Amino acid sequence: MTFDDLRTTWQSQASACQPKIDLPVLLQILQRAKRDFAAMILRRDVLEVAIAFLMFLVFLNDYSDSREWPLLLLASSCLFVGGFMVIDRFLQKRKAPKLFDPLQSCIKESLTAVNHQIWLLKNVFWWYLLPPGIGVLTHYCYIGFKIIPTLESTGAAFGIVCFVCVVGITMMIFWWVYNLNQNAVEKELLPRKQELEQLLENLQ
Amino acid sequence: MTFDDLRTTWQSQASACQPKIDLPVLLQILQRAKRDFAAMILRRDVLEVAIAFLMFLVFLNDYSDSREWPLLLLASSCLFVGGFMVIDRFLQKRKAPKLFDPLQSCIKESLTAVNHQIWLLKNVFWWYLLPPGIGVLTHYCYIGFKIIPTLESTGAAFGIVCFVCVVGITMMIFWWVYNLNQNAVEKELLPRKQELEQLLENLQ
Amino acid sequence: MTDKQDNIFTDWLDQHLGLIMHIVRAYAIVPEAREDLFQDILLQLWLSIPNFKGNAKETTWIYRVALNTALVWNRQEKRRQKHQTFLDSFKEIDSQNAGNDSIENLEIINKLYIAIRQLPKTESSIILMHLDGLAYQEMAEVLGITASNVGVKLNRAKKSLGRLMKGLIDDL
Amino acid sequence: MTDKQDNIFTDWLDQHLGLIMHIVRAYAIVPEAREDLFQDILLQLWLSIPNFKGNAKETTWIYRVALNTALVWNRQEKRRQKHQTFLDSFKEIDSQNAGNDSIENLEIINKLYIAIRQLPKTESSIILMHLDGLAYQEMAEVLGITASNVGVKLNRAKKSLGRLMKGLIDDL
Repeated sequence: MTFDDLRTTWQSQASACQPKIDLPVLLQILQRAKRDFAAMILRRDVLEVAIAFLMFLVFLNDYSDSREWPLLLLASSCLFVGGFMVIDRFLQKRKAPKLFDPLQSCIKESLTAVNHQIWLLKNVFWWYLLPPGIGVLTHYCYIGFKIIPTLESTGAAFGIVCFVCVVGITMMIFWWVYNLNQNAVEKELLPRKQELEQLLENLQ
Repeated sequence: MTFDDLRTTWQSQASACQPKIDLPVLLQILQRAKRDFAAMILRRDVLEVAIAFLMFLVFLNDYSDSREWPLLLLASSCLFVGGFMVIDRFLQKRKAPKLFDPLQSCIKESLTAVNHQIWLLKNVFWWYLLPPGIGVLTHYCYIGFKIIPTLESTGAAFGIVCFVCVVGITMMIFWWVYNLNQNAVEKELLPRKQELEQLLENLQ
Repeated sequence: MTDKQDNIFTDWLDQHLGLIMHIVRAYAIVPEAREDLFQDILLQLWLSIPNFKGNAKETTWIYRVALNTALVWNRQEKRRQKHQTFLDSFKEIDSQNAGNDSIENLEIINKLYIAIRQLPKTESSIILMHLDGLAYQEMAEVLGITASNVGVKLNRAKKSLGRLMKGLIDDL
Repeated sequence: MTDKQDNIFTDWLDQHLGLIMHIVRAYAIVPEAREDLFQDILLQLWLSIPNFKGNAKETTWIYRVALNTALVWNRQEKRRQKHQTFLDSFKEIDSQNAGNDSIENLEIINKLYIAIRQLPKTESSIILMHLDGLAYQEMAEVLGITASNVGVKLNRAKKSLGRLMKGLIDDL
């Protein structure tokens, strides 16, 4: 058998080997998949940002009530995180991989997106955790230094224990978020990056 | 061939058909799995409760600064949610299914646990969303009624828009949490319940 | 727009379904993965239609979308993490033992497993214990039911098994 | 405690591994699921040892844990949701067409797919397009490389395919 015979067999098979498609059901499924996908993107893009801005407003309001400056620091750190996410997603959306591009371009676009994602998560400490972290810790210290000296001895000891607990729990939560992100890099993004690089190399 | 012949064949096969096990590696894997499992349980049980109590302390402190009574409402709703979770998990842990019990008992125990889980998630509105919801909305209204009347006309209009936005976003987040929980009931817990009921029925 | 989009899509499916099927079959092996990939390609193809201006040939366009979806597009589907393993892969166990035993017996055991898997799960567990030689009292302790109930259930399970293995076992 | 636990566990594995293997084979079909279930049962068995006081027979105890793990214990593993489908299951497609075409041809095509799946993914996509009759220029547009580069790559891919299908195709 020659390769051309093989090709003839292949093409004669092609027409026979087709599933029956229920077109109305298919179109309905596609519509729904598109809607679900859009809703998922909206939820992902809007929710986190909305929470950041909501917390900005809450802290700003608290500040306008109490005039304690650490609240202003907290509010602006929330604004920074929210703003950073909005700008980053806007810039990334413009560069999203287009599946109707030639393979080589699409692989390169995907690789750029994955590399950016890796950079973002690896540096999650600097842009996502540090700003509110500084704000929260300053706020705790401010309250601690204001309240504890006014208490009598046993009350002060209890105050210090409370302070240490609260700081500890906060650190734990931050550490957990940090680990979640680094795990995602290790287990999902880096393998994906290697896969794409392999594809690109084979194509060049 | 009689059934007894079949049984003889089966038992002669049994000794032959065993994989080689690397025991030191296996024991290491089991140790790690146990540790991972314990860490997962700890994270699940401790984190949410810790956040609830942390927020209780934060709101309580805010109240002691500003003496605005809605903050007290917020603080106590957080305390309620945290306390509810602690008590529920303590009670449930004592009734956890034991895999070394006879099948019938173990199925019944699992069914009880799943039913409780379903009850919990179906009523998530009442014990998890409503208390802080009332607190948050009261807080918003309190601030709104305090600030908006003091502003001149365009400022007041802007204030009202802000108020509506903030309330809307909050409602959206609550609605999303509610939906997540109802989805978990529909897609995971109810099928699991049916499966267990089927097993129990076949055994009785 | 949507109507036009649906029409183009229907045309493409009519004329070029073969191409898509080839790609699906080449890049996904088990039927479930094939359905997933197939649906994914169709979705991406349908979504791409508003960008299709006729400056590319239809086949080129379809091939691009389908190959990019199969090779590049990161589907949500979770990749199975490779984990450290403490035993020789299960795949090898079956063949490995072919030497120890007659091939005929292996086939009987295989058929037996296929039949067992078709029983309700509680019946299959009773059959397994019976094959392994457990007494009624022991089975009762495992299941948490009475020994006489075990007897009733075992008889029923044996009858079901006999129906499933007709011709192989005579006395059921 | 832990040392004693490990000793009991090792003993159990030595003596009763067969029981566990039967249950694994009866309740999990594909090798990956079997490994998961097997590891899960071993873990639960090991964890149960501190509760084992000798008031139950070993086999009864092991059977309980293994069956409960296989039947009752809710493993983390996600169940595939059944989704509405718009086509006849892929499983049926292959057999359904057996009538239309000679069985010999079907076998050749099957072998071809098996070979294609072993090629690097970019080579397999070139082979697919070539089999479907695309010209070099079209393939170049799909892949985003030059037509002459397509020629080089196609030749290489054909050679790899020839090696994988030795004896079936003469001219590669």
